[in-house]
Amino acid sequence: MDKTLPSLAEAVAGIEDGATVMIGGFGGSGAPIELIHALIDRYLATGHPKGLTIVNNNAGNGHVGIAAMIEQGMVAKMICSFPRSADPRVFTELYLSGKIELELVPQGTLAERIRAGGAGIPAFYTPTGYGTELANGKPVEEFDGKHYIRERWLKADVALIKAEIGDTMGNLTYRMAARNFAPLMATAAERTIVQVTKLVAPGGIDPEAVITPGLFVDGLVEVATPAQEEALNRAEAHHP
Amino acid sequence: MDKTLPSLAEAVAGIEDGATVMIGGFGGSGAPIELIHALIDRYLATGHPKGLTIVNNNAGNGHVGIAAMIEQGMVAKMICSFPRSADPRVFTELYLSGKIELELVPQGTLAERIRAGGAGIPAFYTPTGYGTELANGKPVEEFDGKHYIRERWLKADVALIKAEIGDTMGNLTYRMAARNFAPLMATAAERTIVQVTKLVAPGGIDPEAVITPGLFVDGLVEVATPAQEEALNRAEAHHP
Amino acid sequence: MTDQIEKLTNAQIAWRAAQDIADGAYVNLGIGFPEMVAKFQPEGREAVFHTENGVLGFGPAPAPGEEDWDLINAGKKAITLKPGAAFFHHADSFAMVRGGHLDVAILGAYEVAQTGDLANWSTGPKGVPAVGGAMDLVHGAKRVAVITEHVTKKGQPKLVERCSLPLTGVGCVTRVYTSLAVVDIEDGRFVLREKLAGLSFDDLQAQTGAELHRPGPVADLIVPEL
Amino acid sequence: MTDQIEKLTNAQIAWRAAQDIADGAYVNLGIGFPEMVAKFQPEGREAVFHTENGVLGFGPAPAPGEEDWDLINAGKKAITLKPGAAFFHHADSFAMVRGGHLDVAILGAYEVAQTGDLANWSTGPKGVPAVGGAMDLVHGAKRVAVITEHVTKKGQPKLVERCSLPLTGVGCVTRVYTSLAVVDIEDGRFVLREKLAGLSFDDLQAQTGAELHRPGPVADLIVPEL
Repeated sequence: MDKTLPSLAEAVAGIEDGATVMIGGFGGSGAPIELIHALIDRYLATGHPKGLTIVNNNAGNGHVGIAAMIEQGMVAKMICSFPRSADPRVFTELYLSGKIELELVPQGTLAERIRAGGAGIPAFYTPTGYGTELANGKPVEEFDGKHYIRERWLKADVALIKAEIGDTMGNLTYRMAARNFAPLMATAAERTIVQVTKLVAPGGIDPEAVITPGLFVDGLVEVATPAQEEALNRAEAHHP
Repeated sequence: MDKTLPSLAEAVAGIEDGATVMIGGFGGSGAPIELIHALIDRYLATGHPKGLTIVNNNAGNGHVGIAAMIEQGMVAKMICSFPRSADPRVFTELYLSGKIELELVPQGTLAERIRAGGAGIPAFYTPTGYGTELANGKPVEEFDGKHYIRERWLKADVALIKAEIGDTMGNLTYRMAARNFAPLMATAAERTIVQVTKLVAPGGIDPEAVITPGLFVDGLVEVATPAQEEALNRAEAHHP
Repeated sequence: MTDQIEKLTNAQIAWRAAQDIADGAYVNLGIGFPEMVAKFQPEGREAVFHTENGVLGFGPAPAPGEEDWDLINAGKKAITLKPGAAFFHHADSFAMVRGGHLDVAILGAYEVAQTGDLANWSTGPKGVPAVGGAMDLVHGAKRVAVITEHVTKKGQPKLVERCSLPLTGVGCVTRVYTSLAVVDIEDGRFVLREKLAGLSFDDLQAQTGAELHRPGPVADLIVPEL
Repeated sequence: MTDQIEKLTNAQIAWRAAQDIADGAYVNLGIGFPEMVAKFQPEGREAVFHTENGVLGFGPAPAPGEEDWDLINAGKKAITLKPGAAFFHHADSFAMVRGGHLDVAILGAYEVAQTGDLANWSTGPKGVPAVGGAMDLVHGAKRVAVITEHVTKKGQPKLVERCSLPLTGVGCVTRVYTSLAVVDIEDGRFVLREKLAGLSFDDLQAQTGAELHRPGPVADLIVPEL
């Protein structure tokens, strides 16, 4: 079993118009910049995929990564907890002019909805958001004298994530706080595509150290020296 | 911050009559034999704690560990998925004579209920058990055309678990399949007590390798050469 | 009738089930008889086996005396690891199951109904009930298959219109490998795909507790020499 | 009135809040102003800081130029690790929060109501709404405290009978550290614990949007030299 893909272009080839795409990362940590930019390049060359729903904690920063996707017009909707950043102009302008949709989800609920999607749990109750406007329309239930709202799972067609070490079977480790949403998104997408900084043979990762077991991964591509979104933004980079 | 405890006896000192106690392990792997036997010794010396509810995947094997707790009469109720083993006589006899209560929970639901208890999720929906007698009395809901039942979280007063390496702040690693329920139980108990095979100073565990972060752990005691329940049973051991 | 023809042995049933497992498939084999399926992976194919207690990518039992009792499967038998294995806790393990991330689960059965209902965990109110992971696994794989004798030791059909024993799951089984036949479950009916060459359809139907349908050709069940 | 007496600086408010954090406590500090509390841990006490994006046990910012942007806090600022730190994913991180495993969460506020309701995420329908982890954190700690100016820049009370801004959570705050006072929330009312020595109760009450109760003694708020 070898899940490696020959190129970034092949890695993002199957993503269709209108797809829901989960993208790992919290701010710049864990953002799979090379996969995102390959997808933008494909869109610029072919006009597809467009009308995407993107799931990420944020809504892009500067003019690279998710911000660049939004800037190029590929994104119809963001599902996120915090659409602000050091430079959120790209999203902000489209949002205020009504050209992009926003589903705002509390961060812990976002994480738990994605986990639920991967774990076969269609709905769960949480205290988060009870009594707030983000609970509007959600069923409320009382357990042991306390109120909770019901939240639904969140799934995606594709997840694009960045990992540190991957073996060819798809087992993954992450690097520090770059882990964040990636292990969850890997479980909740129909197809999970990973850029790994180091690709190794099976057996190259201690079974105790595996964070994402290979069964959640569909394809890997090695990007040996990945860009860091935060560094790109500090250098005021643009893509393309 | 140093969470180490001076002895096994101190580790189990605070467990009260009628407490719900989660005990790690799946069969013999991960069973915290020394903690359990310390608790039995306390009971034999003082008559307490008694009337316990024990949460474990199984209901004991042979005459050591949980089976020995049951045999000594400390246990009022078992919450488990599979109360059978190579030698389940101790539980079986009490159960068939109505002297011990059993709450039978599907294994995945047991794990998820414990996780929910630790994660502040009071209830969740699962397909597991729908249409079976184990769903009796549980609310049923349809999501996207499929039926699910609602399950409640499960919490405990105390968790007794076994880990491989622990630092004095309570960060833990496990050994192979001995991990099983322990990381979940550590999150769902008011007080989590751990026997570790190797105790190290903070910094002695790679932050990437920590499975149970120390915030879930209340006390640790080093048992450098722990007994393996399976090996004890193969040697037909009894406790006491 | 069956007495005159040689039904498949358990090993042969397991062999037949193994032929339908693709290279690289993620597979859970129920404890007991289904574990045997792992022995018969076709040449050139390698499945990745999952066990509920938190191991993916395990291999056969170690040599006697080499057991490490922290490395066991859901049946509490000692196992070994293959390269690319991973450990995880029970909630993550059942997230794999319940989340539909396994390609195939192969389970034993007391009864399978033409609706896909399965009864394999309880023979009724006597004794100590034990369910383990069975109720999760039936909702846990893209394909849930059963391997079983075609009839009970007393000759009663195990493929039935409606299960009489407590259910493990509703409408979950899609294929049954028996000692006499391979039967799919489609739209609430049993569809016969393969049967032993020496067994007539009528004889097979007589040993089956619900109607067997034949919308397409029925192949001969291969009887491997093992 | 306040203009005549010197109110606490942000640093002094943060210092006061830090005095109530026990040695070994697990603490989440909201992004922005609350992060400052970490600087004022009393001698001999060490809290363990949690950040939503999956780090427990982090330390202060690295020296400029030493940042690793894979090692950041929820405010996307570079951090360092202390011995005994741990990484985990976002669901595990919020299991710690929602599961009540943190001892203290300290958050900022636009408004706090005498019922413990908090408004700190939205100033209304204008602009781009952003909530982050605030709604989780208010349900996430054994003790949820707020640090804030006592009044807005325009002089409006921030401690009110009822929040006028969109809520972050209902009945969640138990203590408020302001630039003028320390106020507990008990049984749906504000209970004054400490106030600046030079400030009369009536002056404080005049700057507070709901009744301040005094069931016990009111101590002088310490004004530390920082």
